[in-house]
This record gives sequence, C-alpha cells and structure tokens, in this order.
Amino acid sequence: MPLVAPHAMTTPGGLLLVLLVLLPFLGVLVGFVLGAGNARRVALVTLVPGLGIAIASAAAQWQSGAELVYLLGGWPTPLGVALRADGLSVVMLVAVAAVIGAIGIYARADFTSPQGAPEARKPFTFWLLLLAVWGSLNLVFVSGDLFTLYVALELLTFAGVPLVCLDGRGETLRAALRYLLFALLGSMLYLLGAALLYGAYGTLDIALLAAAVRPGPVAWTVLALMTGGLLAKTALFPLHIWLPPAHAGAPAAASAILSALVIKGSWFLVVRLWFDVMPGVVTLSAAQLLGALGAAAIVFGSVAALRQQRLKLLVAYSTMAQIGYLFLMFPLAFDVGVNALAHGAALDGGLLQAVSHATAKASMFMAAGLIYAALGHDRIADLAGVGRAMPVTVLAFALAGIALMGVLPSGAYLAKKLMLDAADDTGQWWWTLVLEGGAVFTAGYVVLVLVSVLRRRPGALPLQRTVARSAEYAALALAVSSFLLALAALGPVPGDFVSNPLAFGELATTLLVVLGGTVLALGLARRPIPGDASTAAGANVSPLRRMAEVAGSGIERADLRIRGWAVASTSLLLLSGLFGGLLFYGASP
Amino acid sequence: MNAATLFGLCAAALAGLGLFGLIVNPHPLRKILAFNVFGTAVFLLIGAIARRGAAAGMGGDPVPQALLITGIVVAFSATAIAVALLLRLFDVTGRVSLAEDATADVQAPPGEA
Amino acid sequence: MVDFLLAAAGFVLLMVALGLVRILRGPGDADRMMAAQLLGTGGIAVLLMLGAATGVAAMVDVALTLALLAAFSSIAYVRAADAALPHEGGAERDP
Amino acid sequence: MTGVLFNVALAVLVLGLAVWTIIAREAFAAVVGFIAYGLLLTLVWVQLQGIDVALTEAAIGGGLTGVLLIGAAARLRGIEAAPGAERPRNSLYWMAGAVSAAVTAVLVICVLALPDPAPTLAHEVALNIVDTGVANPITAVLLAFRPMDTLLEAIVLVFALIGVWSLAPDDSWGGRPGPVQQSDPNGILAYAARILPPLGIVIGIYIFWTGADYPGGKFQGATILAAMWLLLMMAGLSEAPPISRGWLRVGLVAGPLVFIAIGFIGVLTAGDFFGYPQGLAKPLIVAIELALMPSLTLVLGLLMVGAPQRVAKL
Amino acid sequence: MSHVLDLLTVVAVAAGGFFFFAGTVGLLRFPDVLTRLHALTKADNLGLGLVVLGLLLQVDSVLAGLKLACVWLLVLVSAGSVSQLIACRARRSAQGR
Repeated sequence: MPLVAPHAMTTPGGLLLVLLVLLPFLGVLVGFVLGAGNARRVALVTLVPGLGIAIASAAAQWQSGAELVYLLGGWPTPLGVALRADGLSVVMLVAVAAVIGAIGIYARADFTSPQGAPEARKPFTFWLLLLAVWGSLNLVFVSGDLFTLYVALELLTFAGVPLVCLDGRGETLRAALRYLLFALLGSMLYLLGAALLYGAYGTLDIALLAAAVRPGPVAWTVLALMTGGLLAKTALFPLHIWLPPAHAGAPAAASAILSALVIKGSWFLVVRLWFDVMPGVVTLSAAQLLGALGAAAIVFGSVAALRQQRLKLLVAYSTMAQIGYLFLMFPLAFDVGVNALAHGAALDGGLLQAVSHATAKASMFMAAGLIYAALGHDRIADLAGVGRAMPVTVLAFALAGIALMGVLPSGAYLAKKLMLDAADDTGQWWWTLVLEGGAVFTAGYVVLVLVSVLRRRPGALPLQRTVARSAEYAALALAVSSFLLALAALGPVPGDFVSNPLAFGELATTLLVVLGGTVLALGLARRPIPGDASTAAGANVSPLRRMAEVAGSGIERADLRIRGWAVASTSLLLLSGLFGGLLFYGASP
Repeated sequence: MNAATLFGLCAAALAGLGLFGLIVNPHPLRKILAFNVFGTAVFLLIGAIARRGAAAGMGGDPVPQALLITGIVVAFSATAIAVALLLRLFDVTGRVSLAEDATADVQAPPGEA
Repeated sequence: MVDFLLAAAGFVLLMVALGLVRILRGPGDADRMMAAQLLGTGGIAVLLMLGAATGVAAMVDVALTLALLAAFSSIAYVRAADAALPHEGGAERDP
Repeated sequence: MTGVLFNVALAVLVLGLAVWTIIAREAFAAVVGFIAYGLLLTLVWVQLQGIDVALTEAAIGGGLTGVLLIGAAARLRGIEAAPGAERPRNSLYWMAGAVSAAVTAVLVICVLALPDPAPTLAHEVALNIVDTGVANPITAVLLAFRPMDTLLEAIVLVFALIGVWSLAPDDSWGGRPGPVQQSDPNGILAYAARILPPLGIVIGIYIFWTGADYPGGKFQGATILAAMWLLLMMAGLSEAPPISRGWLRVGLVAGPLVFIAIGFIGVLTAGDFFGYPQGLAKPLIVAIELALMPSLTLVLGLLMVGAPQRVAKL
Repeated sequence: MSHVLDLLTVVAVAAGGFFFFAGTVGLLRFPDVLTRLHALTKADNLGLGLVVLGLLLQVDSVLAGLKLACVWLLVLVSAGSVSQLIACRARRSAQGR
C-alpha cells in the first residue's frame, strides 16, 4: 500500500475520522451527566450514527483508493497531529462498530436500571465503558501519531480494567489489578520506544517515520521494546498472564468486549509498527519468532481450552489460541526480495482473520453467557439438553465455531487460504502445518462443546430464567456474519480463491479437520466424553489416552507457571531482548 | 558531560531499577511504586531528549516537554486507578496478594459461579 | 554571585540529602516523614537559589507550588495513620 | 563546573532514592523514599530547562501521587508481611536482575547513539507560535499544535474516575466517596486548612493565568486547587459531594465538552477541527483552559478521594 | 551599594545554609522523635527564612519579592502545622503501643 507523501493535506472525508473518534467519547461524557437509565439510551443511540460514520469512511476510502487524512487544526506534520485511515483502518473501524453494536443489543437486557429507581453502578459503568472502548479503539485505528497512540492505548486499558471487575468479587479485582499492572508495563515500554524514536528522528508521525527510520541500534531497540510491550497488552503467549483470570469472572458482555475488541487495539499497533513504521527494520528471523509465538499460543491455548470444565473458560483459552493465529501472517508477509515486510495477501489474510475472530469470538462469549444465565452454571459436562432448550444460542455458538475452524464460506476460511498461498509462495511449508493444525484444534473444542450441548436429556432442562430473544439474535447475527464473511470480502480478492465448497478437496479437508478435532477432544478433554467407552470403564484406560492425559496436565501446569507474575514479566523482557537480537543479527550481512 | 546526556544515562539506570522492582516485588503497592519509577525513567529520557533539542532560543524542544506533561497526567491516573483497585481488593479479601488463589481459575470446583 | 548561589544550592542539597539517611534508618514512620519534609524545604531553598542564580523567574513559581504541596504527604500520613488506629474514632470502615 | 557537580550530585541522589524505593523492606519506607525521589525530580526538570514539567512534577510527584501512595501504605500497614505466593525463587531473581540490567545497558547505548545535532521541532514551534497568540511554547504545543493529546488527557482523567467509582460497593453507589473524616475543628489541621486554601487558590489561579505566556497552565493550576480542596476534606471542613449530584457530573465533563465544542467551531470558522480563526487563537485557547480548569480540579480531587464507600442516603 | 547588598545576601544565605546543616545534623544525631522534630523546624523556619531574606535583597520587582515572601510564609504555615501533627501522632503512638 503506498505511503502518503510527508506533507499530505487533509483529504475529503477526513472529518469523518474526527467524528469517529469523538462521537463515542461525546457519548461517554453526555451519558456521564445524564446518568441513571439514560446511560444505556445514550449508548444505544450513539451506536447507530457511529456505525453509519464508520461505513461512510470506509466508502470514502474505497472510492478514493488512498488514505483518508485529516490534519488536526490544519497543522501539517511533524508539528501537528494527523489522523489517517488506510484500508486496514477502515476494515477494522467497520468491524468494531458492528461488533460493538451487537454487544450493545446483547447487553440491553442485562444492564438496565429501571426508570425511577436510583442509578445503579453496573449499568452506568458498563454502558459508559462500552462507548469508551469503542472510541479508544477508533482512535487506535486512525491515529497517525505514536504519542496519540500511546494515549489511546492507555484509554483502552482504563476502559478495559473496570470491565474485568464489574462484578466486584475478590478474584475479579485481583484479575483486574494484574491486568492493569501488566498492561501499564506494556504501554510504558511502548512509550519508551516512542521516546527514542523522537530522539533519533524528531517526529512521531507514522508516515514521516516510515520514510526516515533506518536499521540501527535505536531502531532495533525501539522495535523490540514496543513489540514486547504491545504483545503483553495483546496477551500473546507466553504473556497471557491476565487473560484467563480476567475472563473467569467478567460478565459475558464484558468478556466479549475484552476478548473480541480490546486486544485488537494493541494487535493492530503491532501490525502498524511492523508493516508501516519500520518494515525495513524487520528481519525474517524476527518475523519467524513472532509467528512461532503464535504457533505456541495455538497449541497451548487449544490444549488448555480442551481441558477446561467451564464453557466460559474454554472460550477464554480458545481466545488465547486465536490470538496466536493473528500473528502467523508476519513471517508469511516477509518479502525476501526487498528484505522487508510487505503489504500483500498474507496481511489481507491476517486482517480478515482478525475480523472473523472479533465477530465469532464475541458471538461465542455471548452464547456462553446466555447459557450461563439460563442454567445458572456453565459446566460443560452438564450441558445436555441445552441444544433443545436454546436452539438459537446453540446455533450461534456452532456457527461461530465452524467459522473459526475455517470452513467455507467463513472469513477464517478465506484468511487461511490467503495465508496458505503465501506460505506456498514463500516456501515456508511449516506454517502450512501450523495453519491446518490450528484449524484441527479449533474443531476439537467446538466439537467438544457441541457434543455436550446437543446430547439429549431425560426430561426437560430446568432453566433458571429465560434469556432475552434480542440477545440470542445478536449473538446469532455476529456468528452469521463471521460465517459469511468470505462472501463480503469477495470484492477485493480474486474470484478463483474461493473454490466450490462441495468439491472433493474442500469436503475432504473439512472432514479431516473435524475428524482430527474429534480425536483431539477425545484425547485431551479432562472429563470423560459421553459415549467414550474407554474412560467410562475406568480401569482399562488406554495407554494413548493416558499419554494424552499426561501431556494435557503437563501443559496446564506449565501454563500456570508461565502466568506467574515474575515469570511472565521476565519473559516479556527476555522476548524483547530476543527480538532485539534477531533484528540485530538479521541486519548484519 | 552535559546535563542531557547525564540525565539520559540516569534514566537508563532508573528504567532497569524500575523494571527489576516491578518483576520481583510481590507486594502490589511496591509494584505500583516500581511502575512509577519506571515511568519517571521514561519521562526523564524524554526530558533529556527535549533538552538535546534546545534551539531557537528555547531551553528545550517544547514538543516533547508538552508530551511529558500529558504523560505525567496519564501516569497519575494509572496510579490512582491502581491504588483504588488495591484498596478495594484489600477491603473485599483482606489480603493484597496478586497470586492466583490456588489455581482457582484452572480448576473451578463444580457448582461455583 | 552566581557561583556563590550555585555552590550554596549544592551545599543545601547535600545537607538535606544527608538527612535522607533517616529514611533509610527510620526507625519510625514519623522519622521518615520528617526526612522527606526536610528534603522538601531544602528543595524549595535550592530552587529559589537556582532561580536567583540563573535568572529564570519562573523557578519561584515551582518553589511556590512545592511549598504548597510538599507538606501534603505528611498530612496524608497523619490522617491515614490516625484512621488506622481504631480507638481514635477515625474512619468507619463499612462492613 | 559547579553546575556539572550539582547535576552529578542530583543524579546520584535520584538513583540512590530509586534504589531505596525498590529494595526497602517495608512498603511505607519505600513510599517515603519515592516521595523524596519525586521532590528531587522536580530539581532535575529545572536543570533540564523544563520549568513547565517541573511545575507539573512538583504538583503531581511532590503532591498528589505522594498523598495517594502514603494513604495506601498507611492503610495497608502490617499487611505487607503476607508474602503471597509470587515471591520469585532465587534463580528467577537473578534472571530478573540480568534482564533489567540488559535493558539499562541497551538504553545506555541508545542514549549515546542519539544523533548529534539532535533533531528538534523548536524551530517549527518558533516559526508558528505567532499564529497562536500565546508566548509559552508548551501551551502553544498543548493547545494549538497538538490539542488532540490535551483533549484526550482530559478524557483519560474522566475514564480513570469512572474506573475508580466503579469499584464502589453496589449499595454505596451515588453516595459520598471516601471515608468519613472526623476532626477537631479547633485542631491544628483545621487551622492549616483555613489558612492555606485562600493562598493556594490565589497561587493556583496565578499559575493557570500565567500559563499562556510563561511556564504554568491549567493542569498545574488545577492540581493546586484540587490539593486545596483535598486539604479541606482531610481536615473535615468540607465533605466530598455525593457522586450522583447533577452539578458535580456537569462540572466534571463541562471542560472536555467545551473543548470539543470549540474544536467543532473551528471546523466552521477556520476550516479545520481544532483550528482557530485568525486573531482569535489566544482568546479561544484561554477559553479552553478556563473551561478545563474547574473540571480538572474536580476530577483530580475526586480521583484522590476514591470510590464511594458509604451507603447512599436517599 | 550593590556590593553591600551582595555581601548581605552572601551572609544571609550562608547563615541559612548553616541552619540546614544544623537541621540535618540534628535529624541524624538527636535521640528521639520530638528532639529531631525540633531540629527539623529550625531548618524549615530559619534556614529557609534566611535564604529567602538573602534573595529578597537581590530581587528587582515587587511581584518577585512578594512571591519569595509568600514561599516562606507557606512553608511556615504548612511545615509548622505538620510538625505539630507529627508530634501529636508520635506521642499518641508512643502511648498506644
């Protein structure tokens, strides 16, 4: 994608970017004043024009084919600050607006304060924070200045932390504090990098820096520190210290926000840094390391997910695996010819992956939350009969799961396809294995859940309460959009990418993925799977199963160790060092 | 050695110290303190960079100095939230440990919400 | 004159810095707070002298701000310590 | 020469206090060390020719942050003995030391590798500051060249306040924040709280007013005002208002709202969001600062007081 | 004339420095909280007071002089009350324990 000339002017449609950032913030401020039940109304009212503006900015960007730029106050960079939106930004803007909208509809019934009653804490906080997260994310997507991005990151953290402990119990407070401290460490490392960049190049503007940055001690340090800090905020393995506990106690809607949206902010910044600010500083080995962390995240997260007994935590750990997926594109996008990261099919794939994950994961958390609300628990082993009692919810979960597996015509399918092609083109066959393996793992935990919810149950399922129809359909809508994303994305991609879903090859792949997943689920799940005779018998456990058990519990213990504070923060710095080293050695001829 | 370099090097040392404290001190309040030390190290580095950019009759580059003011405010807000969270954690649980409760989130006993 | 003021500023800084040993040694919280208090006053004096030496008038504003706020942490300490002693009838913790 | 020696002494002291803050055995002693560290940093900023920053540090580092941390340390007195399970083992201790030292080493290399002459935007600021009408370059950067950061900073504070409030117990929502302050109206604290605030308010407003042309500004001024408010509250002469009060809510967000409104007026009059029409730049900048000042004062004061803890009376 | 003023400044500032020295020594050497507090207030009041006095002789505008005096006044009030508070606190905690 072409970089703008340093002294770019404000382009038509640039004001949309200002509106995109300020509208949600205005919503927060107005909702704050109106308080009581009005916070919800303000939030829901803000959602509609917000989505509209996001779509309008996307249309403007596609029409002009170039970046949208807005110079704030009319001051040109480097003195002033520019807002910019390229293709990446507008896709994320629209996706986030859609997911926020769905979460808003979903949470409508959960977070209400009745008219006349005194203002209540949870609804007030939730609705304001929903808008706060949205505005902060929009700012991350459109800001063209590294320091403004730092403030955006902090805004995102401050909006995310109270969501973790909305519930107010001890363990959620502890999780929130861990999250806060780790995220603060991450953003300070980011700021350290930004400071050094200013010291070396005298600007914080992304476009100007892109033209100026040369490999050297400062650039290597900056990229290493900033990447480390941002990965900590993204919760990429092994820096996922806060992710599982944060999701354990947060309300489902908050989990959906945290997992589908908040982590995308720092992920997006990693992409910006590597692809747009310092593509020439990146080396192949550093990109491989980033991909390897992603692969490790897939394995760890998926195995841990399979061993969870609570649906919510299963979805939380699967988030960890999906985060890994988002980093697989980095080695694939490395252009050996020019020795730099390049925009191209791999990046498109990664972006698509991010969007489909945002939609599907939000939908899964919503479905899990609905099941919990209806049953009063979410123990996977006791979910029999849910399929019949809550068909819409289960359909949403299933569709979201299938979409994540990368089955046609889901967005993840196209993403996988794009990345597989990139892997073929660049001759990195090992990433093909990881990509397919990831799909198999995903299939594993989706099958695990579906098998339990679809089981029959003697007698009617005792439901604690009925859930709101609108909430169920919000989850379903997100799942469907994730499932059909490939169709929407057909425009920019050549038609021959999407093959006939009923062709033998496609069917066979899908079947293999599901089969592989089933085997994994059988092997690794902690609880005996219903109908699995070998464990039901108890005594004669097969050696294979025992081995899987050992491996599974081993990974689980390692996970706990890795998530210890001291280990995690040390590994954060070690990783930064490793990145720095790889950048340094890769650069020397 | 001029002031900018001197305090730039001082910032480098402070950064290491702050990170070390953040990693090894188990008490959350000490972590908050260490975060603040690390934060001031970063700010000091920006200050040194601003001083290096002295020109046009100004004692320092005003842009990074302005960023510093914003940065200090943001760090203060972070400290305020962290302290409030810590005190609330103490009120609710009577403890201030950040360690996860005996793997509670990995093996939630059935029946517990 | 400039050199004298700078030297005097350095001397005062050194003196109050020696007082910081009280922070290290304690033994009580009050002793530590006193050392911080001394550093605050010394810091104000240093600022005033630096301001006079370098001719930067705004340094007096910094000293003013410090003079207003430096004692604050000591006050907070006394309040919080009082509140922590239950028999003082300080803050009521909600159940 | 004297200057260099002074700076070296300052740097050594700052480092020494930082070491103490990190390694002190008791949390309380560490916090006191940190407060002293903040005071010395004020001097460092002065030596780095950042008077505006020094003012901010004096108000925040020497004032508010210290109060927050001392309060927390005093409340958690004695709790610190509980080690928690996360005390790292020896090997990890060394490892942490090694990576931290490595960060320091790398940063030293970077500091020494920074280009000479250093890149700077001072010339650009000097060229364009005339258009803004203000004489303090920092204020020009904060409110004319990079106003977005300043607006976001005000919004960060509001978010932080929402976050702090969200920690209230459900039944206290809407009530007064902070613990009940009982104090002797004839006590020494009440005496100080009667003498200092009038002076403090004058100084706070002075610092704010001078900010357009000399070091100072809304934020530093607001911090001083917030500190005076806090003093009144600590002395028991004034109570924090219940967080559901309408005037309080309006006051808290009025500043950012006015800021945004002036930004949009810029679209109509100057053609750019945050643009100022010719000749009106300085009045508009002062208007923004004037509007932000009360909001910042309220936000800072309430951030210090904490979440509502008392059951709301209806 | 200005030489005389300079000389006076030097004398006052040096005396102020001496009181800071005395305050520090007292803070370090005196045996208990209350006596240390006594030493501290000497530095607070006299040390800073003399320094301010010395610098007052050098100022060229009324506002600057006013600000200097204000600094001293503020420190007198706040440090004075804080010392009292610390003393009360020390006595109470001595009784309490």
